[in-house]
Amino acid sequence: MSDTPKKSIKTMEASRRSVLMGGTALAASLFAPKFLKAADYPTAAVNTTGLAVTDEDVTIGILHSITGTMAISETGSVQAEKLAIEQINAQGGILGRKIKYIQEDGASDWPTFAEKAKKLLVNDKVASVMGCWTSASRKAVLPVFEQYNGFLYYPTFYEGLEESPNVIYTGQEATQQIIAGLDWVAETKGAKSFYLLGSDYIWPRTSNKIARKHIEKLGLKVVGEEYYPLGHTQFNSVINKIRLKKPDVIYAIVVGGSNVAFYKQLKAAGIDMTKEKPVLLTISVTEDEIRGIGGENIEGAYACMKYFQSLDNPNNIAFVEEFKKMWGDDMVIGDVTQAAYLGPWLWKAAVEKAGSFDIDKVREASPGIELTTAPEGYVKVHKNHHLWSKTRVGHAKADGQYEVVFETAELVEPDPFPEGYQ
Amino acid sequence: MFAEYSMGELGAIFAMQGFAGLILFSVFVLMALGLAIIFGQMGVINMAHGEFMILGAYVTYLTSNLFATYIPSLFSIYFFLAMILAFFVTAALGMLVEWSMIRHLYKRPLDTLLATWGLSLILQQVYRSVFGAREVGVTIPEWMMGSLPLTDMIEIPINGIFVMVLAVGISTAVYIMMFRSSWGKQVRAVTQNRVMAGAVGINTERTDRLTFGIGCGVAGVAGSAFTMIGSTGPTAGQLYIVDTFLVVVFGGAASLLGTIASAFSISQAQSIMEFFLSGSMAKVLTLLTVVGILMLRPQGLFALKLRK
Amino acid sequence: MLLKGNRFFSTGDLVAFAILAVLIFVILPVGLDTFRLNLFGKYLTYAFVAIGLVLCWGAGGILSLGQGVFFGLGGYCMAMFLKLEASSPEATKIQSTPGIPDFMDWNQITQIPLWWEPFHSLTFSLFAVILIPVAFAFIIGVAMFRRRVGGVYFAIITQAIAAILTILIIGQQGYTGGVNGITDLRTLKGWDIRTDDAKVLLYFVNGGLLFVCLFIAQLIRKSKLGRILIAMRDQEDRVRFSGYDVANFKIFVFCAGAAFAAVGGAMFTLQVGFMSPSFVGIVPSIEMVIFCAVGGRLSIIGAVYGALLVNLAKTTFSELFPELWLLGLGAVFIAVVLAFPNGLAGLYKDHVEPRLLVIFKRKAGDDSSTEDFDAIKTAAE
Amino acid sequence: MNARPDFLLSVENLTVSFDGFKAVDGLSFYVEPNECRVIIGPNGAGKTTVLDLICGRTKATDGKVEFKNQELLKMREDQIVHAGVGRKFQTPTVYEDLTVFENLEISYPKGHGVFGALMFRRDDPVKSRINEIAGEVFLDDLLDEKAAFLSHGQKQWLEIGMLLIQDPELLMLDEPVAGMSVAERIQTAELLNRIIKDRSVIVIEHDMKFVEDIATRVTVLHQGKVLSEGSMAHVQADPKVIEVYLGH
Repeated sequence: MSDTPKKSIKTMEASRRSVLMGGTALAASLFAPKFLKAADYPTAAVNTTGLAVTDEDVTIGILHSITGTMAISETGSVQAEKLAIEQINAQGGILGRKIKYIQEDGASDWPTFAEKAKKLLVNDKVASVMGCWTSASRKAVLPVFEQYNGFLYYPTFYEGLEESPNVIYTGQEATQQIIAGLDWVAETKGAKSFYLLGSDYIWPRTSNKIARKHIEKLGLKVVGEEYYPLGHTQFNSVINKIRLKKPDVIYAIVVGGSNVAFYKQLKAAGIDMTKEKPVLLTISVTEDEIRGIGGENIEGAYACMKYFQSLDNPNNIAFVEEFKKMWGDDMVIGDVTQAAYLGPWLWKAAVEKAGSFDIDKVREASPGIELTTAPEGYVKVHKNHHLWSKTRVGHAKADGQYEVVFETAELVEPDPFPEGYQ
Repeated sequence: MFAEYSMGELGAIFAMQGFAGLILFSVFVLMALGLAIIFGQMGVINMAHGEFMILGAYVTYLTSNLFATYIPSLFSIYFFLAMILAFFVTAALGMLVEWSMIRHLYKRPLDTLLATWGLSLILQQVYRSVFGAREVGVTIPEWMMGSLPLTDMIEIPINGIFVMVLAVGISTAVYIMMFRSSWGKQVRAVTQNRVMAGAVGINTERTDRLTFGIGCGVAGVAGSAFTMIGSTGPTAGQLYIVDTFLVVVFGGAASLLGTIASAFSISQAQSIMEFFLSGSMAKVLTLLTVVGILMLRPQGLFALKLRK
Repeated sequence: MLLKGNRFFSTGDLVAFAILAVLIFVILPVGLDTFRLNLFGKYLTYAFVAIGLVLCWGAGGILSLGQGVFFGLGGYCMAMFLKLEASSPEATKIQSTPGIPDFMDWNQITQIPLWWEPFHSLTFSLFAVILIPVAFAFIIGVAMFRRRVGGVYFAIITQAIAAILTILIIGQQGYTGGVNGITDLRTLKGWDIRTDDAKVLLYFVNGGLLFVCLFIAQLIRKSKLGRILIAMRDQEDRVRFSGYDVANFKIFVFCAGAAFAAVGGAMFTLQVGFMSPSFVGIVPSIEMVIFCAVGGRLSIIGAVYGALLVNLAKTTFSELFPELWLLGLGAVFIAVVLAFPNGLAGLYKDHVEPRLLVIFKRKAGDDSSTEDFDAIKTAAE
Repeated sequence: MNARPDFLLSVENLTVSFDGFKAVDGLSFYVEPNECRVIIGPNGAGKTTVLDLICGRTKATDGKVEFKNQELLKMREDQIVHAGVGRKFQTPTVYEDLTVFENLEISYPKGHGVFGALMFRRDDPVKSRINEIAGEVFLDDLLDEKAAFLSHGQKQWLEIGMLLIQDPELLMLDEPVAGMSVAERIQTAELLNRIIKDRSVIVIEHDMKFVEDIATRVTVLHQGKVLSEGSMAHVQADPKVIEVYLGH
């Protein structure tokens, strides 16, 4: 197969197009560019393992689903990653080299992810990969990354229970998203009883498990726990059960199309979330999902995330502006999109700290990397390859945005294998 | 599990659960009616049925945007116009598909399955290119999203009532059309013996095309109605396909009454099991029961006994 | 004379088998790097399913939309063995219960469930790969064919079964790995299946098994049973009144299809390194039917090419035009159904085979009888 | 009334109803060994349904069908065939995708189990028997022809051949000469006369000339019931028969 050269041409075209679209007037002031010259970093020295690094550029991979059921969720991540790459290039790239990307479609199909990951690593020799969204796709590519020593930046909040030397997890693992939120709802809303609800797969189940343990630790009560198949669209029965149990909090981890059905039916059933009887707390609805659900249908719910588009800090204001400039004014940015945006920046910082593109050196340099320019604020890479980050609670408004009502004072330490929660 | 509740509460819950079952029943009827016409009457295995439904949903989405932009004063009633539009747009697409594809395949029913599967892939991609990969949020007029509090405990969702009324209305319309009109006679004549029907002067091509179009149109209306309770995205149609086919097959494919009876029994079974079991297991058990019964009674619930 | 053909292989069949053998065992391994070869190995695992579908659907008229179930069951049996081997206490010492598969540990299962235990044995697992799917197919077959469920009804019921099994596997994640499937499989009896050498070897094993299956399928087709299948497809009643118990034949061919699919599934697990419910459900099951349709539903060799080409197209399209490949794929299916109902094999039979046969005939020289020549003429007409 | 053992086939009180419509209603008749029974009657009289019931294609609502003292109503179609009942359909039913030879081979009474069929070998006795039967039904020149290419009459013969190769004790023929040319009709009559010699036959036929030629006894069906039974001359003289036939 000789499509690789074609691909690079196409990629360059794509980047040029994006440059025109996005404009080059990036937030130069914000990201204080320090122009490094490629000549100072000879290719032979910064790339000892035969990665796709030349004197002019360095190639990375973007691996998300553009087609299939997951395309809905993954589009935002691709956009954020492309934006970050644009911005880095506008600042002079990494070690004086422009970032080129090869984009592959995982097609919502896990072997395709594994296959494309292998193609990116073996054929294209990419220096790192931004990609994956679902746990299943990550699990499918993980052995490939470990076998061929690739480096993956994974953006999604997920169930934890994993710590691979070849992955940086830029989203939060489950405890980071759950515990502070539960503490908050118990404290400020006086919640005593919880109804746990989720789509039937590993992330909601693991998350609810952690939630249940924590709720019980707080001395509070779980009055129901229930899972529906992915794609389920009829929630009237569970809504009735919730009515019967009268919990103080509905803790919902419903995903995808089910989400839309759940909130619409909840509202139609007369459970007005703005009255907070019960309070609805979710960890699965970002601004992206609200576009499908409709802001009026989820108004009054609380979401526990690390990032909301409405965050009021200069980093974020600039980020939102640039994102909309590049992808259109009607774009919204959710938690995962922001986490995906961090990927290229974290990699840049690690490469520059290591002074090399070599995977082993980048890995070594990664723990302790800080990003003061992150839209979510300050983040830091933990030695377990997850990020220290704050937990925030947002209150959903009718316009589809969240109003941030709480954030943890300190960064929350990532703990993918939480003792006492398993 | 009910020990700690008062009789009043239990009564209210059972009433509401019964109502939930009725809503599910209506949803199944709406899903299945279009397919009952296309598959039950014409024998075409339309795997793109879900995509036709989603087309109806997208039409509703576009109409809602139009109203919101140009005539916001009438926004509260746009939904009715949207459903009518959804019917005609999907029916038109259905007739186009029948003309270009299906009419060549009447003698090969299993092949319609493959061809329409190809069609469903194409439609999904078209939706994705036109509307984006993300789900679109269809704004429903406020009055349709509320609920009617009957007592302190019992609240009846208005969109549920709406779906039920629609299901009854469309079933009646389809029934009258298929079994009480001369046109319906023609349809049945054509499906039972195409050559003979042609010989006695029925324009079989026109009848086929209209029948297919109406089946798709009904799917479009269903899709339009489902924007109230479900999601609208390029691949959302696939969620409906298994349930829909099972409802039609379980009813006895050729019988409209069977479709309704089957929608009723499946929805009640699922709704009851969902209440007592967890969601996933309820779904598995419902499907298993249906498959099990179909194995014992392959002709479905309602089937005519005929000399072979 | 080899080329003269015999009871089971006509000259045309032999030529087609030979071309396929050269393609799989010579051209692909020589022409492709390990990565691409592994991809083709994966495509070929679908060819097993497609061969089974030729027997069931093309010959027997039984369209199953649930072949993914058997593919998946075969694959899961293999994956369970490999996972147990990968979950040695040393390899899993960071878990709260070392020595059990990681997903069980995450689900607070502290002991390997009883029904997993036999999968410690490779012999058992290899038997299970075939027997469990076949037993399952047998149960479905007896229930359905004895009750004379056929045609569209059978298709839809098998589809529902695929849906049920998917929900079940995803829901029982403590025992099945849930939606992620059984991942991170490493070794087979200590032999690392992830290395390039292993992948090449597995490719050849896969190719070899494929030919075994092709051979069995050919025997079935060319025996009287094969002709009964065709007879059954066209005039089921007449077959009954010729004194055959039709249901038994349907059950047999459905089980055979399931066995082929299961072998494919097991080889898939070995070559791809994991198994997940996304190969069990409705979408993959229908895709498998499409491989068969594109290749030509009446030709077992065509089915192999169908699986190869559709998958190749899928990969290539999705690499070159990621946002448009569904359109192309959909159009191909419609075109095949409308314009080439006998698929690639039909095109080959009409246009290529007659010419090839003439060439081979010349080389075969005097040995060829006039009878064979007549056959060529008929085929050419 | 008990079934009498000296009959090859006894049908008693046979009834079937399709959603309340009784297509066959309390029908009884008996066929002796080596008898040629012709069933006649107007359209819709239930003639084909009677054959369907005997050979198991349609399930009876009530009644008894005993063949050599075996109850056929409880048996599957293939078991009935193995018991010795052969059935030819009204429209020629042959396997169009297979050759004449293969059509006959499938009907050859050996290798009828799944594994029997897998192991079946086309040995000399099989070949010679097929050739013999093909000769009998005038198809010996067309053995390698696909059945799809045969004329209508040839397909009828092929189907008769497929029955003959099973050598049934009771042969049931549904309008064997329908749709044939005059020449074919003469040949078929000759063929039938030959094959009914050493077995019992039930024939449905409209062609009275033909019926007169072959019938031992004639049963006239009307609205699912026996209207008259006896020799050809007897039923032709029966006023009830005349009324039914002429009254329409």
